[in-house]
Amino acid sequence: MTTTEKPAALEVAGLAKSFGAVRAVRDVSLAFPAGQVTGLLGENGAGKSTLIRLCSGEMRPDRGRLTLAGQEVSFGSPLEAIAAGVVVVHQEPLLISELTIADNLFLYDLGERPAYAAARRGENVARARELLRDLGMTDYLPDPATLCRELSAASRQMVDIVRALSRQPKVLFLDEPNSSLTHEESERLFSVVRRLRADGVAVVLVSHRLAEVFSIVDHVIVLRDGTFVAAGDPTEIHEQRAVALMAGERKRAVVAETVAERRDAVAHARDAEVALELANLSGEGFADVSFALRRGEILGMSGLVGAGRTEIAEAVIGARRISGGRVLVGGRPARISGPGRAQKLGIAYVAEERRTEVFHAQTVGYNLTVRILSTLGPFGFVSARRTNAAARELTRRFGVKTASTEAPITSLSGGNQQKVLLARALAAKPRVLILDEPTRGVDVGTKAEIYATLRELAHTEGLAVWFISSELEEVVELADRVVVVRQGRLTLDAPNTAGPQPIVAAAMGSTEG
Amino acid sequence: MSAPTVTAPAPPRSRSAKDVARAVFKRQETGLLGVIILLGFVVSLLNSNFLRTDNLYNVLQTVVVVGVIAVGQTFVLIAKEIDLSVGSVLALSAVTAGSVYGSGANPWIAMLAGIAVGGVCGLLVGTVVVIGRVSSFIVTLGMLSIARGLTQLVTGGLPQSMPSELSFIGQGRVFGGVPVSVIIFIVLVLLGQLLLTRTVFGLRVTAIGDNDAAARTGGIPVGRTRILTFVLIGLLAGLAGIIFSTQVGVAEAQAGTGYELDVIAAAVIGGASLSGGRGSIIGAFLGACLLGVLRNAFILLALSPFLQQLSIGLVIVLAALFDQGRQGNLRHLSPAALRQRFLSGR
Amino acid sequence: MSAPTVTAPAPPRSRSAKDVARAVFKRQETGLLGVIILLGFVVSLLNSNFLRTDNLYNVLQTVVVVGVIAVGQTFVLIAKEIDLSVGSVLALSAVTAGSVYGSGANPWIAMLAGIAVGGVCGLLVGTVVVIGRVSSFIVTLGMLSIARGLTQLVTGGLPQSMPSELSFIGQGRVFGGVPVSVIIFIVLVLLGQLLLTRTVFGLRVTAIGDNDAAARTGGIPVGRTRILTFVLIGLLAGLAGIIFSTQVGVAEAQAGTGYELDVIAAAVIGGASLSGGRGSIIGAFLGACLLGVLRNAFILLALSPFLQQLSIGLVIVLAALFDQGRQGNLRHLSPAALRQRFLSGR
Amino acid sequence: AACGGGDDSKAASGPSDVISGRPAPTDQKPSSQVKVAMIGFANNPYWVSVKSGADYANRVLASRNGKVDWIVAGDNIDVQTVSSAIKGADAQGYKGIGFFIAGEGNCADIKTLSAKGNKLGAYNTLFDCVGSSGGTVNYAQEQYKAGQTAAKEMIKATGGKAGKVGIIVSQFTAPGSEQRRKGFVDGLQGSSLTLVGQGVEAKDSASNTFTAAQNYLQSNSDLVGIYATAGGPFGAAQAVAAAKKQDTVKVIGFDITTENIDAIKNGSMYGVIGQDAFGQGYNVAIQLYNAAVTGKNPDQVSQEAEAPFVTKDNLAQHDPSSVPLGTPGAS
Ligand SMILES: Nc1ncnc2c1ncn2[C@@H]1O[C@H](COP(=O)(O)OP(=O)(O)OP(=O)(O)O)[C@@H](O)[C@H]1O
Ligand SMILES: Nc1ncnc2c1ncn2[C@@H]1O[C@H](COP(=O)(O)OP(=O)(O)OP(=O)(O)O)[C@@H](O)[C@H]1O
Ligand SMILES: [Mg+2]
Ligand SMILES: [Mg+2]
Repeated sequence: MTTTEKPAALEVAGLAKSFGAVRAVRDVSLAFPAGQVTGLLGENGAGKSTLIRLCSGEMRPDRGRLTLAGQEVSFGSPLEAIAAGVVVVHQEPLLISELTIADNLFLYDLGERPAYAAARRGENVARARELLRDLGMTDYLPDPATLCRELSAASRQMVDIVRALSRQPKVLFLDEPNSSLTHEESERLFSVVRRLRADGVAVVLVSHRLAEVFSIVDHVIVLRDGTFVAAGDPTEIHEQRAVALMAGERKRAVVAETVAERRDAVAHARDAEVALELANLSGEGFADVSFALRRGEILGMSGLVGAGRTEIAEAVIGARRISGGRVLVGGRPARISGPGRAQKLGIAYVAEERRTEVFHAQTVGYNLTVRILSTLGPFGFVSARRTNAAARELTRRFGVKTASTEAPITSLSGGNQQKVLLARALAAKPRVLILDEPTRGVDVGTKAEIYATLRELAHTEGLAVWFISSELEEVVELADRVVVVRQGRLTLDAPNTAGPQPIVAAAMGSTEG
Repeated sequence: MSAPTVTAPAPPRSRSAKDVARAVFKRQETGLLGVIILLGFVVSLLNSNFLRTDNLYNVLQTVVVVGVIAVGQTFVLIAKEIDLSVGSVLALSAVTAGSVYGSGANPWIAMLAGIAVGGVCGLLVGTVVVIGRVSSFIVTLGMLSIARGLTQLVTGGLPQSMPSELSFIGQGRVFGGVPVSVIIFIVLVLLGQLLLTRTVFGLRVTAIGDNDAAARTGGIPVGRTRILTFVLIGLLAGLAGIIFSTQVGVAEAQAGTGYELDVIAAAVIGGASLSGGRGSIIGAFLGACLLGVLRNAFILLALSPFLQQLSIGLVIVLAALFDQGRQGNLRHLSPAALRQRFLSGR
Repeated sequence: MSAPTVTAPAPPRSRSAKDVARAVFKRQETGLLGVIILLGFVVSLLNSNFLRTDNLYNVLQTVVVVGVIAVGQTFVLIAKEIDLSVGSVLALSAVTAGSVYGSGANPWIAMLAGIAVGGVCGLLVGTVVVIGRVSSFIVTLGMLSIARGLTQLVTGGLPQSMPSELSFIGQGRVFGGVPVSVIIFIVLVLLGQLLLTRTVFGLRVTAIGDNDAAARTGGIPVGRTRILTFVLIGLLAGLAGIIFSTQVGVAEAQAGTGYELDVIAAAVIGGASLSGGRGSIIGAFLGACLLGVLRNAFILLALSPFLQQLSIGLVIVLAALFDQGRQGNLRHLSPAALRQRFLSGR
Repeated sequence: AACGGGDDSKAASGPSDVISGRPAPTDQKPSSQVKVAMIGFANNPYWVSVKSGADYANRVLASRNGKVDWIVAGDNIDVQTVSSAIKGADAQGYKGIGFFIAGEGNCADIKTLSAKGNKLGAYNTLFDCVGSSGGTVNYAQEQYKAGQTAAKEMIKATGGKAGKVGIIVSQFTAPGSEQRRKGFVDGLQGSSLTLVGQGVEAKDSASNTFTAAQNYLQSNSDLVGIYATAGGPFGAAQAVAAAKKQDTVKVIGFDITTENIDAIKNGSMYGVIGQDAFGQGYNVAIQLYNAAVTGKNPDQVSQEAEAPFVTKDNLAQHDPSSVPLGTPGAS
């Protein structure tokens, strides 16, 4: 690996961690230099968060050593790590909703002080005000006496960040801290990060917003599939190179293969009939959204996290209230009262998080057939034979790697679980497929397989696919046409022939008007 | 169509006999059956009366009432809900049947009225749970009181005679000594298992209990299914009330007091999970039988009933621990894990 | 660039008197106090004895036993657990104290032994819940049986005399008529509220119930806190057992049967949430008082005891619905939401 | 084997002479051992007396090739629990089965088992259906009459003053307790005493009785009496003593137990009505043995137990600690 002139604040050697069959981190050795901002890059599921957990005492590595400022350490708990100066801001803010901001800022006190001690809540509020003043972040949070349950997502993230900063870290991990922050808030955060850097803190930043990352980092580390790929300074590993390193080679090949095909597809889809149309649709979190989805077309919806894409999709399938506008299915206005009705109209939906979509205690077969139960037998009965046959057919058709359809779903790798979700949605033979973040946590190879399946279905069977993705490359690679959502409004609707620039611009709003 | 560009995965194979054997072995039901047989064997060594057919029928007959409701409770638990009101609903149904009959109605009409009252109680509970978004623990805790209060209001505290035309339900025997109520019970268990595993309704119940959000986006009518589950247990509690009261010929206002805990114990021992999504009707049947055999053993061996209560409590906890172990949730207690824990100085 | 998701947060300001008033108004406790006062007013119109101080003391005295345990149950519910075993633990503690005294020990030692037994039960429950990862519902359901069985084994089913030296706890009155048990209760409520809101332990309990993962990564000793919560309720159940048995001078084996549901009702009416994180000791106190006033009203107005049971059930459900409404979880029942629902053809 | 805490030795020792004034064992010798099961519960002192009666019968019958076992049915005192204990006893080959009758429902068991040739005896409450279902003996206090006696004594104790009386019952759904209440209510007709409501439930718990009595005392300044129909009446006496109203409020309860005797002695309780709990064990067991040996039921299936009213004045004849075990009228 590349060496840097700065001394390493935290070094890891031979670190490994598996979750059952998933090898999340495999034999990783690297160093985070003090007084520098390190960008820890990698695709979804590359193992970044797991690496951070291993470094911060939240998880025990299966193998490997940690060296903090030259001394070998082993953290039994996050508290020990924090005491040693290793602090994390999590991807999901870990807050106690029923306590105040001040209580949450000094949450570690609860673990450190004896159970019978007085809680000093009033004092904490005063300390919190002072802390926010010192950090220049007073304007970004409500009064510290406010309960966290009343905070917005961004404020919650901010509380987690302030809490980490208050611990005077020597090594600070920021795991996608800006995913729900505005650009302005990110800037404010970065100014604090710069101050920490000046104080000699090793800051490790994980983020998928590469432009923001490259505006601040001094050092870049790339992970792929749980392994260390490269490290260097940003002049050496610039943005394009980082993207290439993160993606690996297999995926490149697939991309190259499809660019040519797309032109035909786009031309072909132009005169196909409209399968789904949104006309001035408005609701909580979005307004005045209009676009049409044609048969055989793959529509990619891009935008920053929190732009309101999920809300739009949920409104279309009837899981959310619509306050204005219409949805037309096959050219006819449709009243979609709920997902069940949407299914009857031929619209299938796969929600964004795998964790919330899988039936954990059930078998693969159950998960595959749960949406088509009523077709598997007469009079509300479900024939075991037909269920089995359907499940086998689906595993075969979608290439789900499983020992049997009776295996528990949890025994499958993440990518295969994702395939099960896709197969389940397609089992009902929908005309429109809506996918929210279809490849989150999916490895590169599986991703390519999923892309190929979707293309095949769209281009040969005329399925209309609308997918939502936060990964720019995925949109660029897979979509025939792109729409971009910003602040709940559509800012771009164009064929996907111009590469990523217009999409980024529309998502960020920099070329607006 | 053909599989698109994917690498051909190994085709899922049919399960070999060995797989099936292993799967059967790992089931909660098998373990439970083993425990019951072992217990029965030990008891029969100590008291040869245990294995007499009429004693075995007796054991079954004593668990019918709890067992029939446990069938319903299993559905409710799988749907990640709970019903504490079953004991009171049982009594309300029984006295309703008794007093409808007392007011001159046909015995069968009286019976149907009683069962229907159970269904209505379930419908009310389910509606408040779904529409009012109140936890079913609270709603059924309320219903526990409400139904008991109504029972007492209906009867003025006095026992109601049940129609003698219906006494065959609780007391009749057919085929040379098999109690009718036991036959009803076993038929219900088989129907219940079928309903759970082989019908759209049963599989939907599993879905909403396993993952409510996914069931919702999957187009399953979550609210309706949940309400139906409560109606089901209500109807079964009502039927249990009829069986209970025809066993002794009178419907008493205090019937079924405290049964909720027995019913839940039977379902949980049988493998139903309080965190939803998992459960088995056959398991609940065996759970009820285990409780029945335990009680019978204490009587046959003339052991103290105090020990009985104590050991039933222990069985409940041990069954749950066993289940956790079977699901692999107790790996942190393996010697290796403990060694690591203590070596790391915590 | 402007914020895509959040509107700029309001600048931090100190809370005005109006805010404070609104916050107080929105609290569960205020609503509950209002209900109690209203009910008391109505009852006192119908029977002037209601407002006599000794009747009010009397009402308080009748709720002491349930109320003391409800203090502990609130902690347990806030920690997202439940304890069904309290009624049996109460009895076990009482008879232990009685029989330790009967075997010749000093009355105070006997009392401490009784309370300690409650603590040990809580310790066992907590340990199995934390180490065995079994839901507390099941573990305490088991303990409900185990403790009752032990109680009967200890006593052989017979009442144990309590030391007369301790009878002031249950029967004594000080300061011109205030029952000692009521003073103990009120002191415990105040201490409990302090413990919950003003100590590290209390905040830890809130944290683990609200977000177990956040508490864990925040360095809070989650397992230990959970176990301590069960020890706390065990000790309180033990103390309640002492109060209960010194009221009449004997510890009975069947004491406290069915109290678990009353205790949970008091805590939940007082605002404790079964989904953890939220609850109030003052609320539980008021919840217990509401149940007490209701029962007292039924006696004073000589209403049917059947109606009493019915209305307590209704009060539980209504309190939960009211709480859901207050938390804004019933917006789907607003006229606008319903209109959309029905217009969209469902 | 005996149940309930392994006090076999105590049961085996003690007097074994036939008690005069109670049914005597038949002289006919059975060819094989005749086993009698006595089914009861164990939640209050009443059971101690019933069990000591059954144990006494066991000692008496030991020399006559008879055996009496005491079986505790469980902890829920309800028809179902009793019923399954009866069936269990039948499965174990008991010829005679005596049981606490929890309700009319138990007559269904009497019918089926009598038809098979078993001898069944019920105690604690009198039900017409015991005889009509083929039962052998039904020995109990005539509870409605006991309620009337209590009313008569209450009127006497309050000296004809006008005032209110509170009633504390076991459960409105318990038939015995309910008959005692009805008898009392009817017995007060025409007197100057009036009732406070219909009564409250105390579920046989002294603590609940205490609380209920306290409520009565608080809310009715003109209270002159409390009538407790079931377990733990001394709880009411304690509430009266705590309020220092022994002189104006008279407590009448049931059962000659240690706690109640103490309360009578210290003046907080006016009196109790006995129900010959010892005889409910002894008489029933002996008569079941007789019927099993001779095949003949007693002339009278329904037998009324002696129910003396015990106050401070006649305590000496009824205090079990001062008379020989089994003396009629001392339990
Ligand atoms: N607790 C867990 N149990 C099982 N698998 C896990 C667990 N945590 C992570 N994984 C798996 O480990 C792999 C690495 O996950 P990790 O969260 O570290 O990725 P990441 O790089 O942080 O991705 P993202 O950019 O999406 O946050 C993934 O395949 C994930 O599914
Ligand atoms: N239940 C909720 N409570 C509070 N905030 C929410 C909730 N659901 C969504 N949000 C917030 O609303 C905004 C829009 O969320 P949404 O999930 O629709 O974004 P999105 O564009 O789909 O982004 P992505 O799918 O990339 O997460 C975000 O700021 C999100 O944090
Ligand atoms: Mg991550
Ligand atoms: Mg989203």
